[in-house]
Amino acid sequence: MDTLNLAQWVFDSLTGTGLLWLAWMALASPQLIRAIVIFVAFGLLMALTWVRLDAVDIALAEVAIGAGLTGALLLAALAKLTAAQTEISKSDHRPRDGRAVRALRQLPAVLMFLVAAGLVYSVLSLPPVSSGLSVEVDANLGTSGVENPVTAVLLNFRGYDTLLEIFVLLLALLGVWSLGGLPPQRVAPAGPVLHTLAVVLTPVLILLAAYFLWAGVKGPGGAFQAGATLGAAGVLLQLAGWRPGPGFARVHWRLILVAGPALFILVALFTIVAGRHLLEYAPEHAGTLILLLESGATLSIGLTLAGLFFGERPDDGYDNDN
Amino acid sequence: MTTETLYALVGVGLFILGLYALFVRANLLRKILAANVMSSGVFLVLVALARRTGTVAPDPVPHAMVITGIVVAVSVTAFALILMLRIAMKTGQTELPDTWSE
Amino acid sequence: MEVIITTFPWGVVLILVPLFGALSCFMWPNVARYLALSTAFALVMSVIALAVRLITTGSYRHEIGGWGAPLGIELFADGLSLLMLAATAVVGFAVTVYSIGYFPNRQLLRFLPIWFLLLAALNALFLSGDIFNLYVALELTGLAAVALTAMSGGRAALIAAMRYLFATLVGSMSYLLGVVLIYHSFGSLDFMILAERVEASPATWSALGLMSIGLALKTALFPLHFWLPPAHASAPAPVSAALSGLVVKASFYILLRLWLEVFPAGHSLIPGEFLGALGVCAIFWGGLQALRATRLKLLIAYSTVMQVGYFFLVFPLATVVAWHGVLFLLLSHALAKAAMFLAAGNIIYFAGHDRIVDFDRIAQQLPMTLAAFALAGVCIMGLPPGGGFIAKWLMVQASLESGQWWWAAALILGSLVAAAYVFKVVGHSFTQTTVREKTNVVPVLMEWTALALALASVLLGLVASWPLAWMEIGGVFAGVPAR
Amino acid sequence: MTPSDYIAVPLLVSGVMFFLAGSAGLLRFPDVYTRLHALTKSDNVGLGLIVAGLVVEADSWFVVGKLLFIWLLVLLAGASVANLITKGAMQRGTRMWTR
Amino acid sequence: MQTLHFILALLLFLTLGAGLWRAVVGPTAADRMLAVQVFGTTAVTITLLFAQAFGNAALRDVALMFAVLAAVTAVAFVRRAWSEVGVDDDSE
Repeated sequence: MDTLNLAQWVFDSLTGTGLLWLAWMALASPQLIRAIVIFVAFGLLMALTWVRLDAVDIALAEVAIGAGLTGALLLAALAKLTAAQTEISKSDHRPRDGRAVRALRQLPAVLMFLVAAGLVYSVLSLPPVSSGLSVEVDANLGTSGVENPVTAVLLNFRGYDTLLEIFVLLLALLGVWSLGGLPPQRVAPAGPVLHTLAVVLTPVLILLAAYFLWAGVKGPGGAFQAGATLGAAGVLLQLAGWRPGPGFARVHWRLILVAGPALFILVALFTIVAGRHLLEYAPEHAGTLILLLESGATLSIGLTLAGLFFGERPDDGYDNDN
Repeated sequence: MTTETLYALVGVGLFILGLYALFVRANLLRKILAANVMSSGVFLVLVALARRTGTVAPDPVPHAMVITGIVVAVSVTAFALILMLRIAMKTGQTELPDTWSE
Repeated sequence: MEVIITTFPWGVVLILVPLFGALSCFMWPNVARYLALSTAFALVMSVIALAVRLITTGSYRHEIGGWGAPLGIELFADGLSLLMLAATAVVGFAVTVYSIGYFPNRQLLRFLPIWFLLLAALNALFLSGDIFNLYVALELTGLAAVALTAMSGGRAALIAAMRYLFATLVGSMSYLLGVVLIYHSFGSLDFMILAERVEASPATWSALGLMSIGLALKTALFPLHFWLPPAHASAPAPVSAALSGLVVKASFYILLRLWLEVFPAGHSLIPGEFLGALGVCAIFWGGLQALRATRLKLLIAYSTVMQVGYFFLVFPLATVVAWHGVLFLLLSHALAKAAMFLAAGNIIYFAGHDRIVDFDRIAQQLPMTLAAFALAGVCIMGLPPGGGFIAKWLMVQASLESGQWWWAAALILGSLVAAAYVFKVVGHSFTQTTVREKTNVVPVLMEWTALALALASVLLGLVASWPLAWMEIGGVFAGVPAR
Repeated sequence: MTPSDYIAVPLLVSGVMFFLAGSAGLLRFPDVYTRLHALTKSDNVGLGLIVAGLVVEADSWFVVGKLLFIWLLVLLAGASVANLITKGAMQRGTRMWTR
Repeated sequence: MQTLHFILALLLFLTLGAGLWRAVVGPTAADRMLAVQVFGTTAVTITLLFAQAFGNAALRDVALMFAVLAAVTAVAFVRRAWSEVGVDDDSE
C-alpha cells in the first residue's frame, strides 16, 4: 500500500508548509480583517492536523474553541475597535522604527534563529520511540470510570489540573468584568433569515453539547468540547441580536457560572472529609462522579465563553460604570 | 523524517514565528494573534511527539495537557482583547505608546 | 488533637479555602467583607497547622486522586514551600485587611474574588510537585496579577497591564516548551522521578535554557525587567504589595526548585556566574533608577528590580549557606516590600499623589506610616536587627568562604544604594510644602497593617534561628555542596 | 471491489468533481454574486453526492442518520449565510457584473 | 478503497487553496466571508472522507462540529466584519 504512504506523505508536507505559510500570512498581512480570515483558516488547518495525528479530542476542541470562538472573539474586538477609535489606519503595516535603531531591529531575528537552531537540534535528538505515560494510563484505565483515555486523564488521573483550569476560565471572565464597560455598539437588528437560523441552530447546538458530553465517556468528547458548543450557541444568540435582560443576570448568571467550579470543590471536600486523597473517587462511583463534574463544567464553560464574547458585565443591579 | 518529527519541527517553526511576530509587530491585535500562533506551535510539538509510542494509540497525557492549554489560551486571548479595547478607548491607539521605554 | 494535626492534609486545605473564598465573595457580594476576612484568617491558621505537621513529621507528599507519582499529580510540602506559604499567608492577610479600607465598595467587590484566586494560585504553585501543574498555576497567577494591575483603570495602568500580560505570556509559553521537551525525553512530569531520570542531552539543555529564560522573564531579572516598574507603580497599592512581595517570588521559587532538584548538573552549562553577573547589573540598574525616581511607588518598584538582582546572586555561590541566605532574603523582602507599598498606599490615600518632592509634613501627619516605611527600609537596607541583615550576612559569608569576594562587594554596595533611596524618601517626609493641599484622613486600620508588616520584617532577624531550621525540613539541600 | 463500491466510487468521484468545479468558479467568476451562486450550489451538491457515496458504504443506520444530519446542517447554514452575504453586499453597493 | 478516500481528500485541498486565494485577494469583505464559508464546507467533507479512510467513527463528530461552528463563524463574520458601516444588514 505504498500509494497510501505516498498520499499521506503528500498530505503531511502540504499541511506542514500550509501551517507555516498561513501563520506567516496571518501575522504579516496589512489589513486586520484579512489577518483574521487567514487566522480562521489556520485554526481549521490545525484541526485537520490534529485529526491526522490521531488526536480527535483535540480536533474537536480546536474546531470549537480555536477556529470558532477565537475567530468570533477577534471579529467582535475588531468591530468594537473600529467603533471605539476612528483613525485606525486601514493598513497599519508601517514598520515601527520609533526608538528601535536599525541594528536593534535585526536583534530579534538573530536571536530567533539561534533559538530555532537549538530547538530543531534538540527535537531531532529525541529518542525515536518513547511510550511516555501511555502504559500507566492503559493499566489504570479500568478503574478510572471512563473508557476514553483522554477523559480519564483529564477528569481522574490529572483531575487537579482541570480543577485549576476551570478557575482560569472563571478568572478571565472576572477580569473582563473588572475592566468595566465597553463602548455601546450600534448593530443593525437581525433580519428574518438570521432570526430563523438562530432559532433553528440554537437547539441543535444545545443538543450537540449534550451529545458531546455523553460521548466523552466512551469516545472523543467531554466537558470542554460540550462547553464550547454551548458557548457557540450563546455567541450565535448574541449575533442574532439577543441581549441579557436586567432580570436574567441577577441570579441565574452567577449560579450557572459558579456551578462547575463549586461542584469541583464540593467533590474535592467530600473526598477529603471521607478520609481519601484529594479528588480520589471510589472506583465504583468514579463514572457517575466524573459525569456529574463534567455536566457542571459544561454549563459553566458554556456561559463563561458566551460571557467573554459579550465583553462586559451585564447590568444586573450592580452598576456598570466604565 | 517520520510524521512525528515533521510536525514537531512545524510546531517549533510556529513557536518561533509567533515569538518573533510578538516582538516585532506593534499592533496589539496582531500581537494577540501571534500569541495564539505561538501556543498552537507548542501544542503541536507536544502532540506530534506523543505519537512515538510504537503502538497504534498515541500517549493520552499530552492530549489532556493540550486541551487544558487550549482552554487557557482562549481565556487569556479573550481577556487580552478586552484589555486592548479599553486601551484603544483611553488612548485612541491600538499600539503601546513606546515599546522600548524602560 | 495532636494526631489530627499531624495527619490531616493541610496542603489541600490551603488550596481549597481561597478557591472557596473567591466563589463565596463572588456569589454573596453584600457579605463579601466578612467572608474575605474569615478566609484570610483561615489561611493563616492552616499554614500554622501545616508548620506544626512539617516540624513534627517532616516533609510529606499527597498523591492527588490516589494515583502514583508518574501518572497522577503529587502535592509536596517541605521547608522551602513552608516558608513561601507562610509569607503568602501573612502578606495575604495584611493585604486583605488593608484592601477593605483602601477600596471603595464597588471596586472592593471586583477586587476580592480575583485576589483570592491569586492567593489560591500561589498556594497551589508552592505545593505542586508536577511541572505541568506548575504551568497551570503560573498561568492562573499571571492572569490574576494582570487583571488586578488593570483594575485601577487609568491609562498608565492599562498599558502597564497589557505589557505585563505579554511578558507573562511569553514566559509561560517558553516554560511550557521546556516542559514539553522534558516530558518527551524522560516520560514523566513529577519532580522526584525527573530528579532520578534527567541526564545531559541536547533536549535537556534546551529545556533548561527555555525554562530559565521564561522564569527569569516572569521574575523580571535585569534585561527582562522592562514590564515590572510600570506595572507595580501603576497598580493599586495593595495589589503592588502582593505583586512585589509574592508574585515575583513565585517564578523564582520554581527556578530554585528546578536548579536544586531537577537540573543539579545544570551549573556546568549555564555558569552561575552569568546569572550572577545579570544579578549585579540588576542591583546597580535598579538602584540607579530608584534614586532617579520622582514617584514613590516607582522608586519602590525599582527597589524590587534591585532585590531580584540579589536573589540571582545565589546561583554562582550555590553553597548551603548561600541557599539559606537567599531563602531568608525572600522571606524578609516579601514582608518588607509589602509594608513599603502599603505605606506608599497610605500616603497616596492621604495626599492624593506620591510625588516625593511634594510631600507635606508626612512625618507629623502620618507618623505610623512613616515609621512603617522607615522600619521596612531598615530591613531592605540590611541593617540589624532586620531580616535583610541576616540574609545578606549569610550571603556575604558564603561568598567569602567560596573565595568569590566580588559578589560580597556587590551586596554591600547594593545596600549603600538601598540606604540612599530610603533616606531620600524619609528625608522628604519631614519637608513642608508652601501651599496646603486638601488631604483626607487615612483609616487607622490601614496604618496599623503597614506598621505590623514592617515590624514583622524587622523582628524576623531576632527569631532567625527558627526559619533557618525549618528550611532544612525535607532535606532539599541534600545535594548542595556545604563549602 | 464489492458491489457497494461500484455504486459508491462514482458518487464520491463526481462529488469531488463538483467541488473542483465550484472552486474553479470561485477563482474565475467576476463578482461576488456569481461566486456565491456557484459555490453554494456546487459545494452542496458535491457534499450531497459524497454523503450519498458514504451512506452506501456505511454499516449502521446510526451512521447514515448522522451523515444526512450533517448534510442537512451544511445546507441550512450555507443557504442562510449566502443570503446574508448577498443582502449585505447589495446594501453596501457592490455592483453586479454586467457584460 | 481506503486510499481512494484519502486521495479524494487531497483533491479537496485544492478547493481549500482556492478559498484561501480568494480570502487573500478578495476585493470586498463579502469575498472573504465567502472564503470562510468555503473553508467550512470543504473541511466537513475532508473530515467525512477521513472518517471513512481511517475507519474512525469519532471523526464524524468532528465533521458535525465543523458544520455547526463554520455556520457560527460565518454569521460572526457577516454580523461583525461589516458593522463599522452600521447599515442594516438584512432587514427587509
